[in-house]
Amino acid sequence: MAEDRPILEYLKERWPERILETQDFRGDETVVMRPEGLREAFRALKEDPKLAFNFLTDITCVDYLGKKEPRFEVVYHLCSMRTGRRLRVKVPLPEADPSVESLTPLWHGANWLEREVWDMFGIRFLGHPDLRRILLYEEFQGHPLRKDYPVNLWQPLVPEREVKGTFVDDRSRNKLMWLKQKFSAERTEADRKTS
Amino acid sequence: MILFFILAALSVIFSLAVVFQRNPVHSAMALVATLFLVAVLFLTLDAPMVGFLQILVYAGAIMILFLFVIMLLNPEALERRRVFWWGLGSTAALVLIVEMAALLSAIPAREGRIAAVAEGFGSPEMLGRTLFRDFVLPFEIASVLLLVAIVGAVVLAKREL
Amino acid sequence: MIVELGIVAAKALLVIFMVLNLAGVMGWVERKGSALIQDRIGANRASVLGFAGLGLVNTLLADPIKFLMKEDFIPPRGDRLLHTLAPCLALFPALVTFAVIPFGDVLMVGEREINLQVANINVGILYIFAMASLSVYGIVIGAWASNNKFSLLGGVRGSAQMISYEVAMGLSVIGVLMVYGTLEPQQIVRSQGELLGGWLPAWGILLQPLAFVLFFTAAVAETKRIPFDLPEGESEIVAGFHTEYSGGKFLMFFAGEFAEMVTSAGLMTTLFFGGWQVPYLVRDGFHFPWGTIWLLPHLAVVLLQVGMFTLKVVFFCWLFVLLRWTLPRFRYDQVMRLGWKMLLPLALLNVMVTGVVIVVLHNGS
Amino acid sequence: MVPLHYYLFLSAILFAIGAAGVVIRRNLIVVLMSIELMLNAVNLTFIAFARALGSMEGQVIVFFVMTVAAAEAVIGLAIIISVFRHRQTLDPQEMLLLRW
Amino acid sequence: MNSERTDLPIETMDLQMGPSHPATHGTIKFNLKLEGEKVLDCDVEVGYLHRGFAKSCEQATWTQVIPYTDRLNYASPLINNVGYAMAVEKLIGLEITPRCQYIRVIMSELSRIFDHLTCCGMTASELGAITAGFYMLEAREILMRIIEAVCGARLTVTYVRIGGVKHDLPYGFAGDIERAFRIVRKLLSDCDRLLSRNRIFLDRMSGVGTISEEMAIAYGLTGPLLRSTGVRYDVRKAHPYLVYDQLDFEVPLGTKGDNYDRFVVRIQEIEQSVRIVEQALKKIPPGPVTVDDPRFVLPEKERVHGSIEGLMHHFKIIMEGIKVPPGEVYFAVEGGNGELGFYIVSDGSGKPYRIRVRPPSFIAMSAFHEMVKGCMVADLIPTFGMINMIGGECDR
Repeated sequence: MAEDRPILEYLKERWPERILETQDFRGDETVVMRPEGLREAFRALKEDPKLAFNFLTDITCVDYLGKKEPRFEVVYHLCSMRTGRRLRVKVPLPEADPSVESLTPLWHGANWLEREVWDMFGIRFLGHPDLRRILLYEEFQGHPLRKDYPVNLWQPLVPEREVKGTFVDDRSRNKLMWLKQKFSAERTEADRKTS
Repeated sequence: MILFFILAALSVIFSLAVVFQRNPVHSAMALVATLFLVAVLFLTLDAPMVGFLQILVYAGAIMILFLFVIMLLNPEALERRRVFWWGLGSTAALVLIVEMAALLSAIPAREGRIAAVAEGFGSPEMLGRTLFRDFVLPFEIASVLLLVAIVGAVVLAKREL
Repeated sequence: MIVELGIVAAKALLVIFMVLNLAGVMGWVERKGSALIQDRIGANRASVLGFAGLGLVNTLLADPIKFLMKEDFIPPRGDRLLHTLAPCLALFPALVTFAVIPFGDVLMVGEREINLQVANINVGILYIFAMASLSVYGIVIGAWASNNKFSLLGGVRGSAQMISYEVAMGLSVIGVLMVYGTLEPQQIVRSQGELLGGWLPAWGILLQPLAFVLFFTAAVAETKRIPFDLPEGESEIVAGFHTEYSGGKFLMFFAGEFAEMVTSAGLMTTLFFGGWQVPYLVRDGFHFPWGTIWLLPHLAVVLLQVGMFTLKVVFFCWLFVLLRWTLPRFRYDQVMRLGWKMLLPLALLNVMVTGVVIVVLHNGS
Repeated sequence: MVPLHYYLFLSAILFAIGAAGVVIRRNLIVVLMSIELMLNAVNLTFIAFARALGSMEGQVIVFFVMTVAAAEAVIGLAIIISVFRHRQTLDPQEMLLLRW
Repeated sequence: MNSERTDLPIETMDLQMGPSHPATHGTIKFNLKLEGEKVLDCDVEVGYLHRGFAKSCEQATWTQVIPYTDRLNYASPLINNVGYAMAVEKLIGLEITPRCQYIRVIMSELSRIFDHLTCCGMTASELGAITAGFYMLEAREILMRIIEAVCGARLTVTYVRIGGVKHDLPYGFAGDIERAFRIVRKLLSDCDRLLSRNRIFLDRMSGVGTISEEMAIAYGLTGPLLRSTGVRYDVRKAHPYLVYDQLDFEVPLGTKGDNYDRFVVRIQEIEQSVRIVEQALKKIPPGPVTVDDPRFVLPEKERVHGSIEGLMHHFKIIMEGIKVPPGEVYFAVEGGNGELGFYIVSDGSGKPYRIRVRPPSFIAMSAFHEMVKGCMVADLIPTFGMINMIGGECDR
């Protein structure tokens, strides 16, 4: 561990105003950074030959509701292919405006990871090319991994979307929808008659 | 004789379908049927070689090409009918038919009778002999024509060479 | 006249019966064969009294019944007429092609000579190719009428593939036709009964080995079986042209494929493996090259010949099955490259070399 | 035996239908198919005459007609594809580029 | 030909492959833009198998999470178990016994063989070489029986515990493994003869789904996908855990980064895994398989049934969960498809505060459109197959 220490020291010296805190727990080195100018900081982490954290392992987020202020912490895991060293970067974000610069211009892989964080926590990534939900469907309400999201909350079902593109004719629908419409029409007809 | 009338009637029906079906795929299938029937007519006329070639070349290759293009382009299946052209076309066709009928009815029935032909008429040997003895030059020209067609089609249809 | 018609009808019925049954048997063989190859048990529910071997009989019945009991589904935006027509178009050529394939020599009943071939056409080979060229329609129309993009892709693949390989197939056969100098299948088979150098049967495979390789490849491609099953390509385009087919119509596609397999096996036998010829067997019995003569009654000779033909056909069908369970599938562009850049030039070369050899031999003698 | 002029009459009907198709239809592919139909009608005449006169020349001519038809179909379809790519239509009325 | 012809409108076709499609084992959907058969663009839609793994874990105790991890990559459940348990142990600071370390290595490597066999076999059978696929499945079946003998289950093993494993290896395990490997090797050589020099298979695989070294790193690919491009990155070598640093094995590398390289890398990794298991079986020391620490490990069954202290001990661990000190760690193991990382946050209670899995196949799928652009429709299949997307892990 002793020879690892200089990285944290070096970072602290380099950006005294940017780094809020450094931690070293069980051999995991962690840097807590301000969200401002994050992309530039990561660019330096990636391209500085001394650091060379060229591999973005993971992006995720933790919701410290009622435990910490600010509430969200976006967590980046970096790894250096050259030195084999890992680094964790944490970026605290306030509840009011949880947005942070996107890293997609630096690493292509950040694209989906950031989409997932948006999907699960509602963190906005500024400058992301295509910030859509990824694991959940578009009609889903809320962001499920936030701590204030109840486990057993009912969600609107996935609506029947018109199938486009599989059939030759764009006007065509699949047979299931066609049958359902037919049956529902018949049922309303029957209901009307009975009532 | 009965066979001829059945074939003739069917081929007329299918050829009408070619023209009047609004869906090009239906038209193409009707044309395939017509070509097939005409090939059978060739067989009744002692031309088996040409008949099977007709199926092979027309039905087997050319029409598939048509279907292929229809499927590739998938153009709007329906088209508006144009009354003027429709009238003109059918009038012209009717006039043509009547004219031909008038001409043909002038031929005495006796002369129209078909005589028996020699043994081996329409066989591959005889066809080959005629083709490669008397028609060598046209045959070669036809092959050049096919080559030109291949090259032309490739140049036209390929987006970039 | 009536007797003649009756004989022709009987022969036609016999051939259709045999082809369809053989196709059904092939369906069973394919399952059991694949199981054998892959260390599995295979179709084990259709056994009779616990004998899996008898399951063959059962499968022949169970398969069609199963298919016919299923819902016949027509895509709501598809073309009803063509959707129904397509399976018929797929099955029909496979069945009628067998009409000109001779399955035996002549059978003498009293004074009457019965040619063991449904139709003796003097341009028989041309007839075969004419009919084979029609089998594309089943695929193309089925694909188009299903109104499904996966089907459409399958149809486009299928039509391109079948037309390409038809060309190679036709050209590879020309060498054989040049050697035997006829377009009549029965005549070709008779010529293969001659002996080369007094002991070697003049089978097509010996005279035209390259043509056989090309023909075999093209025939596999024409039957749309692995490695050429791109029109179906079940993992890529679901089931290709018959994605939207079920029930009886699917059965027709299914049977059509197997019937096509049987037909191409018959064709290969006829052209390259001496058809119904048994080596050294002539009309009155065996005449071995070392001088032994073993006379047989006429009926035994005919039965031997028909049996030999069936055996050869079954062998080639088994070869198809073996191939299917060994090789992976080609890709569309690879199939096209193989057809146009490998098979076609080789077939042309074969025709040229054969021509030169024939001219040299003629001038020499 | 069927008399010759029956065949000729059938051929005339087919030809007329094909000609009508060329005039009536607005789909270039169908127009091309109608032309094939006309060529076929002519083929039928040739074959019928060849049979009637007992000479092979008629059948040989049909050969050449088939060759020409194949070449014509190939080129025609290639042109159609390339036109469709440019204009997204198959209506000959809308192809005004070469009109004076 | 010349420039004015290039601006012709291209007829494209939109095709939706999936979510129910024969090749998309593990439900997924590709929205394709095709020109003829050529793929111009591919938008991947995942999430059809999303079960809320992270949210469920937050409701469960630390031990109850282990069965959930089985269902992540269900082709190699033991590696997931090991990864999770070791992440928790790292957070606690628990040192497990040597025998347990060897057992975990052996079981992880068996799982890796299992995973690679699944991947290669399914890819082969989707390319039409169904027989080769079945041979691999048969080899898989043999390994499955061994895993069943050890864990009592075939797929949902739940074998690893925090602080050890459920129980020791069964009697005669070494002999079983030896016999099984003999059959597996024979089946693999059969597959090798069926596939490796098969021209059709080579043509289908090589030069397809290529990704460059830079792009692979930019997308964060790991595992065989990254190694096929020639990058020597294997978590077992780069960040050694368990006893991997005491075992002799190599990291197979590819050169071109295409599907064939991936296939070869996976097949060679199977051989290396076999080597590792054989070495580990030779070196495995005797001793207990769980740490002797009553805070984290359940008491013996005799004590539970025989004494009130044992029963209370059992009750406390089961009902409240083990107490993990507050903190956060990231721990990664080399999963079947790449770096399988667990980032866990504890607040000191009996339940995890946050568990995040770094899913290798999710990240691989994000690079999928890069691999298939310009390929043909048929090329999607081997590319997707060699990624070995497992829905449970990708969608969690």
